Amino acid sequence: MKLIAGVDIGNSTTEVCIGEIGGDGKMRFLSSSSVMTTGMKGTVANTAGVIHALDAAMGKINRPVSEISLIRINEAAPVIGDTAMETITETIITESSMIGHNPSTPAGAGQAAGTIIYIGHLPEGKPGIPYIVTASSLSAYDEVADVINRYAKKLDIAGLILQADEAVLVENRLEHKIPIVDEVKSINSIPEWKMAAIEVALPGQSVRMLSNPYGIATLLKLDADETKAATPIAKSLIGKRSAVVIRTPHGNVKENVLPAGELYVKSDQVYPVNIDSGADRIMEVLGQAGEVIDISGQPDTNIGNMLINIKNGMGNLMGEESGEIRITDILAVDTLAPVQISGSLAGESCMEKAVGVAAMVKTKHLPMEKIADELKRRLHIYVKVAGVEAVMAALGALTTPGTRLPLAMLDLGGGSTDAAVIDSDGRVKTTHKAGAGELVSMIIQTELGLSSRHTAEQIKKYPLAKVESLFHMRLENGAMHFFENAIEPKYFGNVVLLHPEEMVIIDEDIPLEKIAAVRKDAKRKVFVRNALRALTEIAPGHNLRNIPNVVLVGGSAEDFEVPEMLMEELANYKIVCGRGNIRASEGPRNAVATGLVLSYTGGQQ
Amino acid sequence: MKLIAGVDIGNSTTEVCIGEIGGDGKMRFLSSSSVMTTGMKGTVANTAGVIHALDAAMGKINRPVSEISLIRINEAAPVIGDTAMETITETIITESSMIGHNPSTPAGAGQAAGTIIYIGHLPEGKPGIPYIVTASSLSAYDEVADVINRYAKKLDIAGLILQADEAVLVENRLEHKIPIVDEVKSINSIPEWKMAAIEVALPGQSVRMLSNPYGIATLLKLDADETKAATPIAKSLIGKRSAVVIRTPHGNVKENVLPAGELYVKSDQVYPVNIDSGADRIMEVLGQAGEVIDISGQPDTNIGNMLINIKNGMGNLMGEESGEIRITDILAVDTLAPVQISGSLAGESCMEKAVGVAAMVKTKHLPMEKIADELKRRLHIYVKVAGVEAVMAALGALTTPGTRLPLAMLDLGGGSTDAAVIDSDGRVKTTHKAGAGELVSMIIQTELGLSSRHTAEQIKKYPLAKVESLFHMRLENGAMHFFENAIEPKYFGNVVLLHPEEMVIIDEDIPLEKIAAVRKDAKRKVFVRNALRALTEIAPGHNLRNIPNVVLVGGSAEDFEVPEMLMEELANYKIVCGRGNIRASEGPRNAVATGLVLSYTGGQQ
Amino acid sequence: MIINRPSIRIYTCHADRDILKEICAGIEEEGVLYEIEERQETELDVLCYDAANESVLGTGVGVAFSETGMQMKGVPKGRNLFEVSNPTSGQCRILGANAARAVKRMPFRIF
Amino acid sequence: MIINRPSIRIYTCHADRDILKEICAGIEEEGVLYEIEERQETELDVLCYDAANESVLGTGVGVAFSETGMQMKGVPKGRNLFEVSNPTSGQCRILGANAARAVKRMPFRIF
Ligand SMILES: Nc1ncnc2c1ncn2[C@@H]1O[C@H](COP(=O)(O)OP(=O)(O)O)[C@@H](O)[C@H]1O
Ligand SMILES: Nc1ncnc2c1ncn2[C@@H]1O[C@H](COP(=O)(O)OP(=O)(O)O)[C@@H](O)[C@H]1O
Ligand SMILES: [Mg+2]
Ligand SMILES: [Mg+2]
Repeated sequence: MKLIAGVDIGNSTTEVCIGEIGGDGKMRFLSSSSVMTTGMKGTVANTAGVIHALDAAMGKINRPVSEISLIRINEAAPVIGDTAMETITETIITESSMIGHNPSTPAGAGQAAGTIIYIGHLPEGKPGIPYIVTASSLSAYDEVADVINRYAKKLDIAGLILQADEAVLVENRLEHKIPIVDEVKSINSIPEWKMAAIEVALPGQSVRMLSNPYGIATLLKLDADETKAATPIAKSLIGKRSAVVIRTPHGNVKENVLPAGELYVKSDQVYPVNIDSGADRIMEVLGQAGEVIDISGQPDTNIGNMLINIKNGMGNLMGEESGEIRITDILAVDTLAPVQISGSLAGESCMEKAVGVAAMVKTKHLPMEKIADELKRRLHIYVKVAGVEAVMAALGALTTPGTRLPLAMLDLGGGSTDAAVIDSDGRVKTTHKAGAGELVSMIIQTELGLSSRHTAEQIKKYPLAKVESLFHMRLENGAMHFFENAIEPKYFGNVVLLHPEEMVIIDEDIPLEKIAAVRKDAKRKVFVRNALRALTEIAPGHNLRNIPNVVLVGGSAEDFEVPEMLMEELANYKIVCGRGNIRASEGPRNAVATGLVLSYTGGQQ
Repeated sequence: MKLIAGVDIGNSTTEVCIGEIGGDGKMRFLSSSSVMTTGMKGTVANTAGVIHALDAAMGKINRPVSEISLIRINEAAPVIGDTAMETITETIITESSMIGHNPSTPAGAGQAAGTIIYIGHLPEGKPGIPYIVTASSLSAYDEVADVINRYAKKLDIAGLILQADEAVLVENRLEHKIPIVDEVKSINSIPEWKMAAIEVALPGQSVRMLSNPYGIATLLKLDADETKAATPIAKSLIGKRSAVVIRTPHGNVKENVLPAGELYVKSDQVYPVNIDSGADRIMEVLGQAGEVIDISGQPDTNIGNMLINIKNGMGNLMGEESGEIRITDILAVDTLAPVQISGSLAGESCMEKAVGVAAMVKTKHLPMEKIADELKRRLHIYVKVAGVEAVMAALGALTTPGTRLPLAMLDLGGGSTDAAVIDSDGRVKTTHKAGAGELVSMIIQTELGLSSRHTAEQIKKYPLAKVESLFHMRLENGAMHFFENAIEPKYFGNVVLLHPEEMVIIDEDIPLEKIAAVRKDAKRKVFVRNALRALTEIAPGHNLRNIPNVVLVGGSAEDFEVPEMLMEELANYKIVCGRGNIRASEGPRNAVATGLVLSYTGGQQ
Repeated sequence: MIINRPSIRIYTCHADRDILKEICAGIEEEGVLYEIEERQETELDVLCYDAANESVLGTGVGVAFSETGMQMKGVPKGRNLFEVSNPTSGQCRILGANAARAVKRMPFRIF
Repeated sequence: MIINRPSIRIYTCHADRDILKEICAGIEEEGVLYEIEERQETELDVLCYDAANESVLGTGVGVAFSETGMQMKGVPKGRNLFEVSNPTSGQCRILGANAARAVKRMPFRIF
């Protein structure tokens, strides 16, 4: 009767599996555990986490750690995933100024164009000229309405821009209805006597004229060149409830724009590809390049700076020169990032196409032997560096019911997506691809414009709901959930995440459907692409149809929707794919640790 | 002072524009109108519609039609768009039986596996064997609860399947909670004594075990082959609130499945492409083929039958032999279509990848002269077939403020997307691409599984809302709308379309967000792809960046979101793009009719 | 301290017992709570209207002898959303289910 | 025949006129209707509670002298959602806006 511990030290999680070898030589699994990894993976700082995990696993079966006869730890692959994201678009420069915003309560509906005049200057107004009047919050709503009513008898007042949130209050007191945009904080930067067009959409709709370059041209009588310059404005006003566009020719606004840059993939030769050409093209070039030696970027470009930052960062962490660090894989994904519009009056931004990149960094051999020595020293138990991580994961995956050889496992982690295939003769092929859970969180953060990565991480993990009253919320799938007592007012009307312990409010004002769509799309872009390229690389004959089973393991296989996305995609290749259920009980976790224990008996028999 | 009428006979709409030539030789526009086209485009049946439209336009300015001195009608291109859609996937055959459904009120939560036993046979049950009990609606809920409570003392009752909608009623009366699936109409087709697994998700969640092949394998103890056979079941259960999977090996179920088939694109040579390879690949091959002479499909396949149907249908309409009819363009789009699952107990279907195809049919020269003669005969006004449709449309488009030469116009119609570029010297290039508004409606209908095309057409045109109480509804963009009085109960809780005249209830139970997502996606797939390939074909040097302006005209340019989608896409090529505003007043309509009037003065000067 | 339990109110006046039982089953299956109260009032419209207005959930059911109705707060007295005399047991279930669906903001089932 | 106009109820007791005006402006800007009624009751909690329970929209405001509160139907008496004494005019606007936002099911603004 011998106790064997398998220990898997991952970037995020350290996992343990305890097995017992009976008199008959058969293995029985007794316990398992999972804790946060201490320190960077592959460094002696990991020992603390390992001991903690061993304690936890033995604690569950009420036996001391000292009863363990052998600890088997994983041989970590000397590759580390890192993630960074850069927009590829240039800052947008416009020849006009604009305000495009969603005040919750503008008033009136329709569009108007005219000369801007401050409310105090109305006495200087001339009949027959259409005016757009501006009023600061110093004027009370009833005064504003009074003045407009009075002057509307002599002058052609076409629209109104207010600083205060009082559009409805003013409109209710006007004799002739005009479109009114309110909550324009920077009202004082609106230039008097220039031409402006304003538009307020009907409730529930969005502007139609000002989100169309030719609509702006019609209202402001622009020529073709000016219309071209107004296109970024029109684009940024799509979906807005109300908008103002002011014609303010700037002359030659020039800005120093950093180009997106080229990527150089080095294998048998150097394959260049421009970031501008998009993620699909980048991944295509990468695929053509074959076995990659290193990937770098054009100096002084967005992508160049980004890859240098990754190499330097990794170099610092590993204590290696950044020259020694090589990037052997990247995953590029098309995404959207907010870009500032120069020419906007209230700091408006608009979403532009961008490319996000995760990189796989090749480092020197990781010193797992040092960790083994340190563990031995502290526990007085024999410790062996026993097997390559991905191979062990595949062995562990094979304990999932309904699987058989040949079998592929996909380890969906934080920084990388690893894959291994075991064929019927027990031969194993492995690969490591850049990009996994962290890139998903990064895309969610960027596309939703969230200030915190933590919120993005939570959005990734938990389903959404909208609190519709003090007594109920509507879950993401449409179901209603009732509260026993009235909920706190702070939740009322908000979108929340259903964290098992407490509901988390999403501070940003983004509709539930938008958040869900971005979340799903980010998962699909990262994991579906990576699953396909990892599996294609290791599949017999590089043909996916030669893989009958795929078992998903790792932290991101716990995701509530990723396994189903992969199952749907891989079903097209007649592959059986699903979240692993290691030893018919552990779910997708503990694959490597289980493999390490199993491979001991394998070695014995 | 001479009145000129421009008449545009389209597939759907007949439009008229009336212009007056003053003493100075300048053109002034007086009126316009738009009516439904009568009869098939290019046939003398069109005359009725033309006369109706002339009446309408002249009526607006209170002048008789007889005052018109000249009618100019369009030279219609001899191409007609037709749309058909075929799924490319095969029927799914499973080795197990399953029920996957969303009863609104199942009860309990969790999963269970056991042997199926009819409630009446519980006296025959043996201790120690887990059972899944079935009860028909003949047993009242209190009786069922009584019986289960009694037998649970001796037997291991793991789950319950009910025919009636009484899961909650039964569960509230059970001493030990078990998962209960209800509303299983075909309860009598559940085979007794077979193994079954059942799962009920927590409210707001969906099943996790039964939507995972390895989860089914774990519960039903399947081997690898059986697990493979269960994969389509797992896939069809994704997102379901509750599910039942029954292990009923069928032996060799065989069905006659029609293969998707190959497409043959004939230009300088014949380029074959398999439908299975998806829309992107098909469009790539089509792009490589260059000038297309004809497109056909492999006989006795889905695509072969579909193209023959299109040719026959067109032949009948045009009175030509189908042999003379050639297909000169197609648009393929990836979509999803419901596919029946053989082996399901309640007729469940699941969504499978499919390819939708629109085709452009080349016919003989259209007899527009005959229409002109007939008009002349009936109105005694001189009628001239005056100009190629797409060229006239481009001329008309040029009256949109903010445009200049070179200019491209995209006519987004029903069956086809037509494009024309006029360069600075007035030279014009045109093209006609298969696929437009009708294909969008067809995709919406298929992907949402709607019984009526009319509903799909309305979904395309009008924004959505959800009636949340008798007093308010929430609009698609999140805004609230209040009703003056309590609304009729039939609207309560339903998703509706905001048709300007009345709210239209969508009978199918589909969440608002799903409908909106399918709608937007369909529009993007058809119009963005077609805009890019049409413009690339006619752009100087086939380079999109050589086109500075694109003006959108035609019925589908009235769409409330298509113009903005195209603007966003084309902004990547620095193109100014927007809904046209013909003569600064007509919006995207009346381009061809306006061009016909304008080209008269052009010809004069 | 909750004063009003969030529940559907059912106001009855000499209600037929079977009818009442089936209506309650309809509500229960939908997972919503209800409270029954016998009233002095015999008029169905008043029973329904008062039940709706006195329910925290704004939804009420009235049963007078074998006449049944369902009403929601904000709708004028006499304009019950649904009304069935001598309902079958299936109709009772639907009436109950619809009262619950009013609370859950789900489309009503058809009788 | 509509008996209850769908509006927010404002129950007052010797309300400060400026405070009342600003609260009303807050509601009006959000596009919701209100009705003001002077009551014999002096206690703020009761004013708020009754206003909420008697409003078809389930939302009420109470103003007693220069004390203000907002309450919703279903919440126990004494547990007003918001309460401000001697509010500034900005606070009055927010209180009014929040009453309207309760009706529109929008997140509340912070005072
Ligand atoms: N419940 C969950 N849903 C989705 N993602 C999860 C969940 N739990 C962990 N993850 C993700 O898994 C990743 C870490 O995976 P893990 O296998 O622990 O990494 P490693 O193997 O590098 O230690 C992180 O990106 C984390 O966000
Ligand atoms: N308001 C609208 N929104 C979206 N599509 C529309 C709208 N009005 C018409 N359409 C679509 O326009 C198409 C017909 O366009 P039209 O230019 O009239 O065709 P044709 O030029 O062949 O006569 C149809 O598919 C119709 O559904
Ligand atoms: Mg406002
Ligand atoms: Mg039920």
